[in-house]
Amino acid sequence: MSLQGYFDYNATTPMCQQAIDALNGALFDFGNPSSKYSLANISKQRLENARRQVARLVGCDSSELTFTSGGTEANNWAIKGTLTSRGSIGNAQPAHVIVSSIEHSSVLEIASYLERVFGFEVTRIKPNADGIVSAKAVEAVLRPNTQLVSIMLVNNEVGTIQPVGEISTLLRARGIHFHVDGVQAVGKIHVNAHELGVDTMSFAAHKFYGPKGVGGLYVRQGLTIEPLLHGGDQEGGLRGGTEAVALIVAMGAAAEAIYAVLPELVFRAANYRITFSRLLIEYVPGVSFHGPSDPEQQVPYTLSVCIDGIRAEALAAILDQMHGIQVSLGSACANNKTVSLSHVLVAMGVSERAIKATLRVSFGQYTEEQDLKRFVDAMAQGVRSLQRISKAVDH
Amino acid sequence: MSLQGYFDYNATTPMCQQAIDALNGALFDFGNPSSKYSLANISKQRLENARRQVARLVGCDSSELTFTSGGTEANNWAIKGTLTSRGSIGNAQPAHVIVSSIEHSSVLEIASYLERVFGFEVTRIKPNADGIVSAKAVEAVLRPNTQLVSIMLVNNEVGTIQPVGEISTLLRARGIHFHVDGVQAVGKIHVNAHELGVDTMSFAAHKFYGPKGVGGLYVRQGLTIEPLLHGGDQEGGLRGGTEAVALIVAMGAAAEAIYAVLPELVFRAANYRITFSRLLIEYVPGVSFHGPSDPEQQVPYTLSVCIDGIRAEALAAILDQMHGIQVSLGSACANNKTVSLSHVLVAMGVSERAIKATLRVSFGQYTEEQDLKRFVDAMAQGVRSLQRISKAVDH
Amino acid sequence: MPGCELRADMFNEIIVKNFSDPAFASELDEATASIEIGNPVCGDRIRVQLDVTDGLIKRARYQAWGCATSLATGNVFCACIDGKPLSVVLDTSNDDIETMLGELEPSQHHCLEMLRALFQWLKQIHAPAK
Amino acid sequence: MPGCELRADMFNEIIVKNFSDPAFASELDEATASIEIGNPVCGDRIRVQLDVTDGLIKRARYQAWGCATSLATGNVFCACIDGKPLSVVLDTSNDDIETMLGELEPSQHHCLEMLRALFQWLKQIHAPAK
Ligand SMILES: Cc1ncc(COP(=O)(O)O)c(C=O)c1O
Ligand SMILES: Cc1ncc(COP(=O)(O)O)c(C=O)c1O
Ligand code: FES
Ligand code: FES
Repeated sequence: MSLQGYFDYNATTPMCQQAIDALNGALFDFGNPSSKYSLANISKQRLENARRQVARLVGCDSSELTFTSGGTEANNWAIKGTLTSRGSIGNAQPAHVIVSSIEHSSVLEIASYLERVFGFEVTRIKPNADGIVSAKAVEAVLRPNTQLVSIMLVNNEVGTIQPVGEISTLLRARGIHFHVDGVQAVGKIHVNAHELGVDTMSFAAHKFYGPKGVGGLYVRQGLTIEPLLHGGDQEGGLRGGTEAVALIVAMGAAAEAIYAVLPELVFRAANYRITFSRLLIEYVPGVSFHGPSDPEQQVPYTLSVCIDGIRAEALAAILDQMHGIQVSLGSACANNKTVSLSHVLVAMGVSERAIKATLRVSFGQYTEEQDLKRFVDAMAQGVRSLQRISKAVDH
Repeated sequence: MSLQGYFDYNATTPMCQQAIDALNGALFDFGNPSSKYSLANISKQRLENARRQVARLVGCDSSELTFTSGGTEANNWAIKGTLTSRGSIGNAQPAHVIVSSIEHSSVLEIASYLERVFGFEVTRIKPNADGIVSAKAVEAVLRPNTQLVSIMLVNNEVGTIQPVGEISTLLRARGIHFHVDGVQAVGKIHVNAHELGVDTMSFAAHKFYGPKGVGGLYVRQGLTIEPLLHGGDQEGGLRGGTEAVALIVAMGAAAEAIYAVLPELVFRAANYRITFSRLLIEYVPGVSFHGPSDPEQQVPYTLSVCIDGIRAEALAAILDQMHGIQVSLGSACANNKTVSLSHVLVAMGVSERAIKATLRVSFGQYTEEQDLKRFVDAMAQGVRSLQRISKAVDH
Repeated sequence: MPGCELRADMFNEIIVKNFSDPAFASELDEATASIEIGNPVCGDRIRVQLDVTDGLIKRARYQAWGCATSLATGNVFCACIDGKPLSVVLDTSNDDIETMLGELEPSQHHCLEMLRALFQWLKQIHAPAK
Repeated sequence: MPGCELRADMFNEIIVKNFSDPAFASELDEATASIEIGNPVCGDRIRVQLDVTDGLIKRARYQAWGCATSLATGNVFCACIDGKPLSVVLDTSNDDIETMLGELEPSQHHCLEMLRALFQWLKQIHAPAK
């Protein structure tokens, strides 16, 4: 599969060679890491080595990491596990939970589940027009029974970086658990769990050139949370189930590899973003961008591009079918009854018309400068063709 | 890693070549199966193909299968999800749940969690001396508020096959959910979910020569259960999280491969069991076996071997260190305060002395007849050596 | 699917061919009949212009704003009727119409309604012509 | 770990060497001193026999029933004292005793108690000999 048209790195990334090699190397030592004969020791040591590699990327101690099947499991575990350990789940007195309204579906659906099944009070904080949820905004909605706040470090659709450090400080002082969905941050920008001061933080390998189906949760030293997967004594009794050794080992290799090049990658991506947005503005009429005005508040990999008057869904189809280019969308056909609009853009106050005209472009370590040019050419061509088809209809 | 000394197939199995090849083949098509551009379609089709392959092995329709990160997740999901959907979790009126006392830790720990966090009533049924839990025994402990029963199809320590079909009939008539832990059965003996008539059944790929970290849950057509991993719309909205494509594809290949040879494998294993127990009785003094008297009630792969007067833990260490042979144990050193004894053997009424003298031997598709002989020789030698060391001490 | 990045649908070959190379996506200077229909939910719009003379659809052209499937729908419709006698076109069975766009994903199904509406409209043109 | 298959511990090299080739695992026909100790929880037992003449431990032999680590413990103890003057052996520091079995897993730690008890016992033999 060619990567030159791949502009959906926020959805998932290809595995790096180091991860592929590590995965292959781990397939043959099949001993169950929980077994105690010498043969199983190899698997156990590989796991611990991977834990050290990932810990470096997350900015924490190995002992603070637990492996999971990905970001979604980590989010589910952190939130449900914490609320169970705190006695809020299984309690007649419902507690209060705060999330941002631009969280990933895994967090939003957990929040709905808590409401629906356990009668939790849930506050969903809207971001400002830049897509930022400030510590002030969080402070304003705290209640005496607030038990947990969950705010993502980086948003997957517009790339905004949330002021997680400030929110930590606020919540730590009040003894409220702070969970951070770090899936779009870990392995993409500099992250240090200790510096951020969060209680729990999730991540997923497939966002940083590791395999799909593995990730983990950082749990601050001294905290214990109720397992989500009750079972054996794997992962220090925190997460039952025979470990996905090969995937974990590959995630470790990916973590090590990306850690080594991260500053360089971020630097290059920041330049790409500038080049890319310039080219778009130059060649594609009616282009604008959603997201913060301050580029420091946004990861350099993500651009939420709006092309006025264009139905982005059709443009994406043209890019895919005629140019082999992959992007994702702010809106999609759903069915006859509802339009499906990005909840993130809606929360940021973007109009339906603009959301329907929005593409998310995300790039990564295999994106080359010439790919950006090719992309902009294809886009300009696609837009012209759509304009030609639609010029006589109202829209 | 050599397989001739591997006698712990119940713990995990090496991947078969077909699974390794499939996994490697799937690594490069990295598209996120939930994406909708043509490139992602490959991943999506691979998933559906794997689902068909696994459905054949489980004896169900593809649409009844959901992929998970393994047996533990499937057990957690089936039990917690069902009790949530039925309104028993999140309800002031606690319901009643029945499990056997010889379930895998994942099921037992879920049961304890239900008790501890939600005040559920839990009945743990003891098996008879053969390790069997009869439908009668289940019927005897039903209560008006019984919502769910969880009984394993095959026990991992002694290999007993439970009368799951009969229990199904009993429970179906009463509208009680019947979950079956099928982890030691699927891919090892003939299993047909429809014939068994169960509501949910879990399985794990690493028990049938697939990779670790992937498995699934059969959910009978028409049933819906609350997700455990709330999130995106993957797996029909039942299980969020980017799919572990490579692992799932490898599991599919493993399922297809084992399905093709399963009758032959079962037949050969049954012969092995006869040969093996004869050899043991002939060459190792004081040998006896735990488990049902009727060999039909036990999978042919598992032997729970007791050698009177021997501390099995020391024997296992000798087998491992001096002969490269791996087995697992009925008892292990724990700490200064408690001895750690197999809960399965305890439930079957085996004495502490006998449990400490018990090894679990399990074989599989790569076991050859000569490996059995070598094993028995090593065991006879080890037993002699231990007897020499201990003959002057009381025990 | 709240919270997921939203994505374009997967397209069958008919749809791909018709939106990526929409031969009939232009305007007629002089049209004898013209219609613009739309789907109020998704906002998609298709305008079709015909040049019908002596019961013959000499030319059919369309313009559209909408998803890739609705762009394809306009082209499929025009391709089906362009150059054909109105009487022949009016014989198009409902079954033919249903399968004209190929197999659709659930979210694409409502494009069929626009196609049905366009065929329905042909009947109305025909009627006064009699 | 309820419900898991139980497994032997992982062993360090010292333990492996000493239980797989226990040179001192035999009996003395004539012993000047003998002790049998055990751990009541796990049931492990070690019996040691000594032949002590003129303050020299001419021979030390053991028998044991128990886990691999306790079999090794008996051998490590005998190897350490066999052929040595009692006075030298009695100088063994607590630190030396603690590290004599190498690094242990938590579940193996209680074997150290048996080792300590054996060294403790040597002092008692010594005392009456004075
Ligand atoms: C009977 C049984 N149930 C469940 C499991 C758990 O499966 P996994 O380790 O894949 O989560 C196992 C194996 O470990 C098992 O033997
Ligand atoms: C912000 C965010 N959180 C969570 C997830 C879920 O991760 P996974 O798909 O690995 O479960 C994703 C990606 O899909 C994400 O972008
Ligand atoms: S989205 Fe409604 S017709 Fe295309
Ligand atoms: S198990 Fe107690 S000393 Fe070995």
